[in-house]
Amino acid sequence: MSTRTIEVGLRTPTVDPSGAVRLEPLGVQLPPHTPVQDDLGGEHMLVNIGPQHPATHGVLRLVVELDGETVVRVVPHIGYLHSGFEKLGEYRFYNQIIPLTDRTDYLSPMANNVCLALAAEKLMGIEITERCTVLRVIACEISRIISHLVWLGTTGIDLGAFTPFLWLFQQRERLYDLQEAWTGARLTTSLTRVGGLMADIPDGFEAGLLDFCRTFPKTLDEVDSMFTRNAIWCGRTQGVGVISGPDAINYSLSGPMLRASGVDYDVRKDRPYLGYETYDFDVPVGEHGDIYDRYRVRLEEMYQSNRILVQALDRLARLKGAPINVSDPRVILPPKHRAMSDMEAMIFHFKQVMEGVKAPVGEAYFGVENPKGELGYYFVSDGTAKPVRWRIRPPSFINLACLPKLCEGVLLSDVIAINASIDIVMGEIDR
Amino acid sequence: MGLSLPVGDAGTEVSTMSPNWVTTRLDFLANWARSNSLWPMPFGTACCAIEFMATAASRFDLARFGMERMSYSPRQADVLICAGRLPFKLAPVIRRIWDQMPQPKWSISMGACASSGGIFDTYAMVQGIDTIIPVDVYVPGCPPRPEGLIYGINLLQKKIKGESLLDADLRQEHLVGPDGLFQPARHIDEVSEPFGNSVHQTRSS
Amino acid sequence: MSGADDGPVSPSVAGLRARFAGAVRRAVVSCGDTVVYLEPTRAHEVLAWLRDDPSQQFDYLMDITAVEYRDEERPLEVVWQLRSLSRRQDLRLKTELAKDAPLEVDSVYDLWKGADWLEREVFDMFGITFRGHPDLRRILMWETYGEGFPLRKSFPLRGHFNRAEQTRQALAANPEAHYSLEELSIAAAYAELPPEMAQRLARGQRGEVA
Amino acid sequence: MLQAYIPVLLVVAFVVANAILMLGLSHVLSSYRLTPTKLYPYESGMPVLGDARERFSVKFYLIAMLFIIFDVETVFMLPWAAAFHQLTDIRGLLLGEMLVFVGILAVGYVYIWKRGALEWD
Repeated sequence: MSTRTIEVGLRTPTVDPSGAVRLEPLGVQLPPHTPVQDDLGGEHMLVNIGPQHPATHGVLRLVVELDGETVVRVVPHIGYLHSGFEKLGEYRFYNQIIPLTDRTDYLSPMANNVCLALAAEKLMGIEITERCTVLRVIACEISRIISHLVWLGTTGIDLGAFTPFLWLFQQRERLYDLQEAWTGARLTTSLTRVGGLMADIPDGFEAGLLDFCRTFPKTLDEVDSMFTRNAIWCGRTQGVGVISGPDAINYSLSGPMLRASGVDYDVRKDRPYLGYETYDFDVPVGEHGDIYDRYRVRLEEMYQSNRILVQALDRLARLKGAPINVSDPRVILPPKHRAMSDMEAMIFHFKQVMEGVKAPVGEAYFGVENPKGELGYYFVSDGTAKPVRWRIRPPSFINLACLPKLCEGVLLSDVIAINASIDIVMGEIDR
Repeated sequence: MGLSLPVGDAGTEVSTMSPNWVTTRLDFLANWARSNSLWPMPFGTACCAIEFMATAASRFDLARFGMERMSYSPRQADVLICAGRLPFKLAPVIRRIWDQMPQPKWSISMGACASSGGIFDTYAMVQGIDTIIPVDVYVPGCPPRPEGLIYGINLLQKKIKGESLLDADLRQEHLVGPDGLFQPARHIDEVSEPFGNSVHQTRSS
Repeated sequence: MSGADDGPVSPSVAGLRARFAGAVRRAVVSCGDTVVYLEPTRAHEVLAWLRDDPSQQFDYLMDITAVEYRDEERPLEVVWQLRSLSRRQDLRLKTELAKDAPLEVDSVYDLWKGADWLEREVFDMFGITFRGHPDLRRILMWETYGEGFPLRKSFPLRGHFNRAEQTRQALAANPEAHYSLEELSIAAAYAELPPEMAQRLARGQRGEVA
Repeated sequence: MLQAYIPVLLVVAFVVANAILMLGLSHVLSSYRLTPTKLYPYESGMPVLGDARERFSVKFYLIAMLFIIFDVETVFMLPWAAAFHQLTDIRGLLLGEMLVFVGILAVGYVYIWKRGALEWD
């Protein structure tokens, strides 16, 4: 019989007019903790699956209340990687925020850069060039494949399958080579600029990507054969961590978590951006909303991303030599050789570097379909070159919030499987 | 990295504590065994942890340097690799894990954020984990390339090869002082001073 | 560089004005998105109607956040972003909270379960209390964080205290900083907690960082 | 007769010596620096709440006991199988003997199955 030792009346600190923090009793009384009355029952034990744990995919901390082996309740504690991104954003020009976005969701850096550029361009009303849209689609889909590869590899390790981790990371290294050839960095890419890209793709990039797209499905088929009809994998994942469609909408889930529960909602189809409506790809949707369906949805998404990449590549062939940056000199730095020789270009160069790109007064929200879900950047600007507020709508943060609901009454090892299936990245959760 | 005499290059000076032949041979044996079987405790927090995973995966294999076995509990760990930025909320965690690691233990601060707070000169970020725990090797980079990390690990192995068993204060436990700080307060403020680009970022408009 | 005010007003605004004449202060279009300003006291009622009314069906809560402008007189704003999956419509609703009055707004946790953590984060970063939230605690900073609310403009980028003081407070975090009141009460560790901490917790009050 | 046991004793002696040598050497060479935090239980880096010596549900003990009973049953089969292979003349008797033994335990197995000791939750 688990005893409730102190009666807890929840109060919350509020800031009263004089600025002192005082305690205000909350209207809501905590539901009394009903002690479990069974004679064979044991006392509940609090276990920390804490910040330093191999299975929490980062510094997430789960306080699990255990009755023997079954989980009574999971209380996630986050904030162990809170680095003050949004505060830092208010001290940066728009182009200086792009390196910050690599480090929020560090599994799909290029997709974050594209999202920020799109949000800033929506705020400033800038139209980007055709070739730039195709290159940004390629960047987003490469990031989606990389993120799903890391997810499938680490989730496989969590449930005991180590070999696919090595296969998938080998494919990921090939994509990292392409990413590094394009942006110079494996992980912190800072690919986009407001109004364009940092650089066009190097020659040999298209050949490398085409070669990757041709051989990648073969590895996926091998991993598919390892997992999909594997008795252990199905036993551990089917029917575990189920969330229904309406619940998923009520919990504001997004991305593979939402689609696995049967809700056919994908930002690329629902609110097309970057010309996604002209690409031919379909969106995988599950039915049961359990871990197995999330795996199937993410695996299928990798095939679809591969299809998009192939279509984008032959579009790129037609746009050979087209400009990637907007021609407006107040937004895009003039080329270096002209900046040194032409007086006007030097003035534009100087003004942009010293004062940054000014945004009109107003606010803009732009959501993109990131591998984890719908990532949205919300800029509020007061006419200066630094945003008043840079809000990140974090998909993993909102997806993780439903973990306590998924983990009621499951076994302890299922908590690890459910936590892995949500595909969380702590950099984006804690911002 | 097999059984070979230590190369007498400038890098490794044999510690002066062991004059006679017997202890140097024992030192050599112990250091050779320790440096080639370092069990890392991957304290992976952020992006550097992903690069650390890539280093441990098949392409840049860490197993070549004897670091095959990752130990996620401090009880069997030899080297604590802080891969990623360390917020203040995580400071007591790394401090407790470092205290719970048995001697002999070393630590690598992987990445610019762990070594100096990196681009995060904000209210929530520890400006360098050497204000919290003693650090042996700092690996620069954001994130350091796998080769960079492997070079840092090689440096640590070279440092271990230069140690001596008789040198007692190498294995001293530097605990948090009575004033609740690991380093003197003045030193922490000096080390955490904003430098370079951070200096101009006081105005937010 | 257009982008400030263009594009059509969302059809929901007409329905809102018809239904809640007093609650809707003004509607603005910024970069193609419609922004509706509401009365703080009646915000919850409008949001409930937007979610449940068959003509609106805003069943998907995108985001809850808050905005503070650089000039002090301008009030703080709490922002709700709604989306209707079936009607493919977006709507952004805002309320303005004067800085001198206590910053309080009704919680929408009863309408959308996803609002739980979003509101806790806005409380942690801005100090805005959400009445009716089941478990309003700090979510990103540790529980006994003593420096205030980080995203307020009055809060300096590197925090109020110097780095040594911040390190000392971080390292001195006792169990109270990392466990919620509920967990402390469940754990049989209550007997091991120091007596004065036990009384304080019984009153539901967290300890200040010494 | 004693001759036959020499190799066994040698192996036992070598094993014991090996264990003592390894533990002793590592005890001598290693440097012990015990601090209060180091003796504190490790729980993912967090201060521990409560302790592990909680009262567990009795079903874990039940399952452990049942496992031991049927495990010992299989242990008895091993020497029987070796003997069965060598004593070819009394094979019928040995087989009958083992069937009786397994039968008795099967009755026990059916009993606990019916009483529901194997249901887990």
